[in-house]
Amino acid sequence: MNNTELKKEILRISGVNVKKCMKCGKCSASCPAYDEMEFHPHQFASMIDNGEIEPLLRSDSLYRCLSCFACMERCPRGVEPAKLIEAVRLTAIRKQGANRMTADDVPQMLDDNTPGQLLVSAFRKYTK
Amino acid sequence: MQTVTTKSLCERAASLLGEGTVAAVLGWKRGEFDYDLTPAVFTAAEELTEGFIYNDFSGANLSKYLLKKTREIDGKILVFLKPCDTYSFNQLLSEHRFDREKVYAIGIPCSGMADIQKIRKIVGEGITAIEACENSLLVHTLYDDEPISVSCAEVLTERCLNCKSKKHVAYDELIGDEGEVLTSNRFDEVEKIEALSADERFAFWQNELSRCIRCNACRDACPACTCEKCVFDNPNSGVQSKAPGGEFEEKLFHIIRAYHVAGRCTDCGECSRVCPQNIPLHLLNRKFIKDMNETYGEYQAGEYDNQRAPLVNFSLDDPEPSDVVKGGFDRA
Amino acid sequence: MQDVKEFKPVIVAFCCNWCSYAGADLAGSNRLAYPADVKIIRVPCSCRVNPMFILRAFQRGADGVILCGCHPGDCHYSTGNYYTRRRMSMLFSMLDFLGIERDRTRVEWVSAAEGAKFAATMNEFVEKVTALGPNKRLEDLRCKQ
Amino acid sequence: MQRIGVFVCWCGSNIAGTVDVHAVAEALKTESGVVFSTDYQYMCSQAGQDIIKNAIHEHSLTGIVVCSCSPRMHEATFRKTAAAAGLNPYMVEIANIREQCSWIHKDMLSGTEKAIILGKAAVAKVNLNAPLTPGQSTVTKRALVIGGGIAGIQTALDIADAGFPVDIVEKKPTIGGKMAQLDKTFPTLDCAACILTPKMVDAAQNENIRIYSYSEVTEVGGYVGNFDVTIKRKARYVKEDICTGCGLCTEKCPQKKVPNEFNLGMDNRRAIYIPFAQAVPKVATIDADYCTMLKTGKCGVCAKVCTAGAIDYNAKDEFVKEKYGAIVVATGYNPISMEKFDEFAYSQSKDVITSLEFERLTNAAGPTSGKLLRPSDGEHPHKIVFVQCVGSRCENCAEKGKEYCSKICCMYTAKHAMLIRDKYPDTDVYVFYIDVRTPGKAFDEFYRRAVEEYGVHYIKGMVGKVVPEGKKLLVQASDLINGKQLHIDADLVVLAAAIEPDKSARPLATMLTASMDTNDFFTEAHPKLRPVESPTAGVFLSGCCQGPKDIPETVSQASAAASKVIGLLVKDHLTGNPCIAQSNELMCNGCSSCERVCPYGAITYEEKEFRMPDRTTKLRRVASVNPAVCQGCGACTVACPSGAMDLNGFKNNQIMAEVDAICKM
Repeated sequence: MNNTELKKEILRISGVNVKKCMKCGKCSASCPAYDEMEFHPHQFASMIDNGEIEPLLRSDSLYRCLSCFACMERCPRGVEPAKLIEAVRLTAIRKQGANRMTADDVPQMLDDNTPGQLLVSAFRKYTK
Repeated sequence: MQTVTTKSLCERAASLLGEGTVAAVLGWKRGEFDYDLTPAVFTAAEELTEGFIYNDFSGANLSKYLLKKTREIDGKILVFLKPCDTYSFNQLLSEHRFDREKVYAIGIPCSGMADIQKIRKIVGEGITAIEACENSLLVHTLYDDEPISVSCAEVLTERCLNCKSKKHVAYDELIGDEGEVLTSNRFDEVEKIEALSADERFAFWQNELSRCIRCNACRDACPACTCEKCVFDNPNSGVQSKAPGGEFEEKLFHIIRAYHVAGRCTDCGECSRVCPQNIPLHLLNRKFIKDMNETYGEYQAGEYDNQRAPLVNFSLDDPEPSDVVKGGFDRA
Repeated sequence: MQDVKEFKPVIVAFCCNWCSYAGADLAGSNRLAYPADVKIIRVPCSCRVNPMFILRAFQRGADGVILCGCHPGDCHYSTGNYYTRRRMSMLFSMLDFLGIERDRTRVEWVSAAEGAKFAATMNEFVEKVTALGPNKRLEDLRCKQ
Repeated sequence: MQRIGVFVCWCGSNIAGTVDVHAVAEALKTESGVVFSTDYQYMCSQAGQDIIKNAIHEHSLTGIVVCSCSPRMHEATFRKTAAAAGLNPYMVEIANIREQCSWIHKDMLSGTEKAIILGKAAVAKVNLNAPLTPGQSTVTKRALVIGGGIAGIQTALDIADAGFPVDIVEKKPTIGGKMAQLDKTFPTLDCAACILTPKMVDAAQNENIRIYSYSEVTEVGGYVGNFDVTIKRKARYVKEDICTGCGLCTEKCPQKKVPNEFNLGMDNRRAIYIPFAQAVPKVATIDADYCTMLKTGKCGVCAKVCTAGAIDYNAKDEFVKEKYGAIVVATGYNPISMEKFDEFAYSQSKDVITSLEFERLTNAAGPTSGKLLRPSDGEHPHKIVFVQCVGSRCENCAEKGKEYCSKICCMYTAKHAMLIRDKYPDTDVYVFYIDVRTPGKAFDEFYRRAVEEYGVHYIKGMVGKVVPEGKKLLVQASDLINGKQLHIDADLVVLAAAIEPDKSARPLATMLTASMDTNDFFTEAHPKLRPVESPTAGVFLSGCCQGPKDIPETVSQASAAASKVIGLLVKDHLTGNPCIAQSNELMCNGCSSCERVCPYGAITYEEKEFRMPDRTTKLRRVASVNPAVCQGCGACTVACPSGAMDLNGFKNNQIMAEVDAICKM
């Protein structure tokens, strides 16, 4: 897929109208994972609008997003950045045809301090 | 048969005439046969004894005649009103169509009126006389030596089968018992048509309305159709027409007539009763009544004096025309 | 089938002077196209439209009638369109009861600022009426010339 | 039979480009009643109008059809042309072949065809037109101004200066409105009270101005030039004409725990109170919700201390009926509720405040006597965060905020930031903004001064959340320029709350039959050309009731509204609209259906004697329409089953003739 197609696909999956964004940054201001992320929620909106999809697909930010939906809740324009991030993540997974985490990775992550629930949700999130 | 007798009504009317309370009596008069009664004005006791009659064929709603008669006759007019007639009476009052002061209304009970067509279907032609018994009618014909007995219930008119109320909503005096508002199935027939497909509905009405001969009987008998000048008689209205024309002409006439009486029609059924072609015209009115009840809340025209009918009223959250889909409409 | 003349519906649009007629003007100013089949009649308020006008239009060969007024609450005469809403709801339901195609009639609220909505509404309405074909059920054959 | 002239306008190439104007003129020649038909480049030009005038004379025309642009554009022009040539102006009909034809149809064939049909419809209508003469009505030379803020005061002063009496109705005990609560005003930083209170005094002393304070409009009837208004004078339990405003009662009243609305509840007042020192009228008011005497019948301290004897516990609401020629709406605005914005912790912390509350905090007459102290602990804040656009420019949160820009926040926030830095240089001020909007004379310079001279930190980005923690407010925000997320431990957070029309505006609009937009701002008659008039004749708009505005803009609009009112009041007579309902008494049933749907109460009934064909007379109840009250909507014409009620200019047969012309293929 070229960039235009990618953009179309992401907009289709997410159902988001990025043109509504007025670039206030409230999404990123609300983001609890901000410092973990290379690209921030507001950048997802503007980069997708600009068709800069490749850097997003390669970025670790996709997997740093906690899916807490604070950005969606707070956005005054109803842009829903979390849906965009999810859509890019889905595209990345589909494109690579690979999972970011496999069942084999799980045992080495097991330790007494990590809640089992975390691993379950991480596994769910990083796998197709 | 009726629970009050012609005689008792005659006596009461005669006494009111005699003491000068009323100047005239509006009632039913024997026609050529026992079953073809016409509304009539009586001004003397003798006239009453001679012609006044109240029986199972006193279907005519007398309230409409008050418009003209109250203007023509000096003094009060006594009018006999069956329960359903009282609704029309009230509705006309709300519309200021006659002077209440000039009317002395006596409410009389009604056990339902008989449909001569139904009787004919049972006994055939050549009816000469009909006697009323307890729960049946004895029909004399040219061809039978013995009168044929038919049960009253069997030959009730359609409107009486679906009687909405036995309650008198307006009167000065009541003869007999005060009845109650009934729960009727009067919308069943409308629902049946609504359930048809659009093509079937069209065919149904095409079949019914194409029989119209534009005799205007429905309009002339209708207690809601009381315009000083009917739009169909008015050359400036743009819809003037006096004779049946193309197929649509009748639909136009009947839709406009139904629309004009919508919210004012008390569902008295006179339109269908007087139609010589037996077109079920009351179904058009009932459709409007049903739609208005379901969309804007229950409303019975004529139930009270001075009500505000649904079409001259509104509420801020009324549904949109596109959302008002009652029954009919092909949902496909 | 090439020589069969393409069906061009006759559409009568009643527009209230204050909102919808202005909306139609705005559609014009913005050059928002809709089919020429739509002919607008200006009325002061949607509540001026008598059901008789609508029936008359059908009788004379209209294939669709649309009534546009101010949005409820915005009527220039404050309450006119509320009456319109009730009247047309009842009339349309009756026409439906008589087996007349529902898509031939429509009420739409179009404000003076909604030129785009006006054009879109007309496009959609014409499309629906065109799909229904000529109005046979309500026209008076005598009026056909 | 009419003699109709048809005039087809090219409108340069606007019409002629897609409509064959000659063909249209030619086709309409054969229509019934048409005796003359022509086309011309610009019908609305002087030369075009001369063609019409000459044709009227030459061909003795009794009616004309102009095929041109929208009647909303030039109907008035061509009516004047007809009148100038001695033809009744209502014998003119316009076929709209520009906006509704040439501009939307690109195909010459269909455009021409449609133009011809539209022309035919207009000809069919003119054939049935009748000359109409507008009625005349008188003008009551008194104006009503609803709302006593700066907008209302300015409008009233200007009308009064022109020599017309004017009444101000203000629902609060004093005039002054929001401006009285402000501290300084941008961009000049003069003190609001210093420039407002003299105007309040002017209003009180002007003999043409009568102030109904603590009063509300409850009923409006009538029409332009002749409004009948009922004003409710709420019981204030203090005789206005006797109270000297000494304020002794307000010091002695034992009920001390009443939230002071003037200071937005940040301190308390007594149950009997004067809102602020410069109140006009300077008269005490008893708050019936809190007064012990009124609630329990025990107390009466204020009556005891009042040497003037002004207290009257038995006072009742009074209703005053007045006649007015014009009404000005100046109902103003309020900040929206911040309750629903959980992320900013407004409901959780006293130190999160709105900008209007901040005004009171810095006002010398405010709860802190002008010292900038935190509401929670009275300490001086060292780090203050301002958040812009709170509830403004919200698209998806209609139940929370507003879609529009509130317009004034950028400037007052710059003012607040600057004032803090001026008085307390040790305080850090952060302003989080989406855009800084400063269109206005000396506005941008003002904002730049806040940044450049006063060192206010302007940060492009929004605040995501505010979390109270201990004595601090943890502010998490975006810095979009630097691509950072900021965490600031602030002492005070100030929210620039969106503003919305006062809640009293909606019911008032219904009373006035004036239209409103979805945000409850009053709609102007034309957004550009008639910005201070409402579409309802005789009702004018002043200030924020029409849309968000700052003070200079409000005052200009107030004066503009006043000039419109003066223009109306100087007239002795008003010419009405002749396109009104008319009842044909011979056909009227007297059924009252029309009366029930008339929004103006223009229809009344009378018993009238009619001569019958048989020479008898009969008394009938028939409808009659008050031509001065009827606005010509036509609701009655459809409610009338007999068709007795018809609308001049849009008669049943005229509309049906148009229908026929369109449907005739």
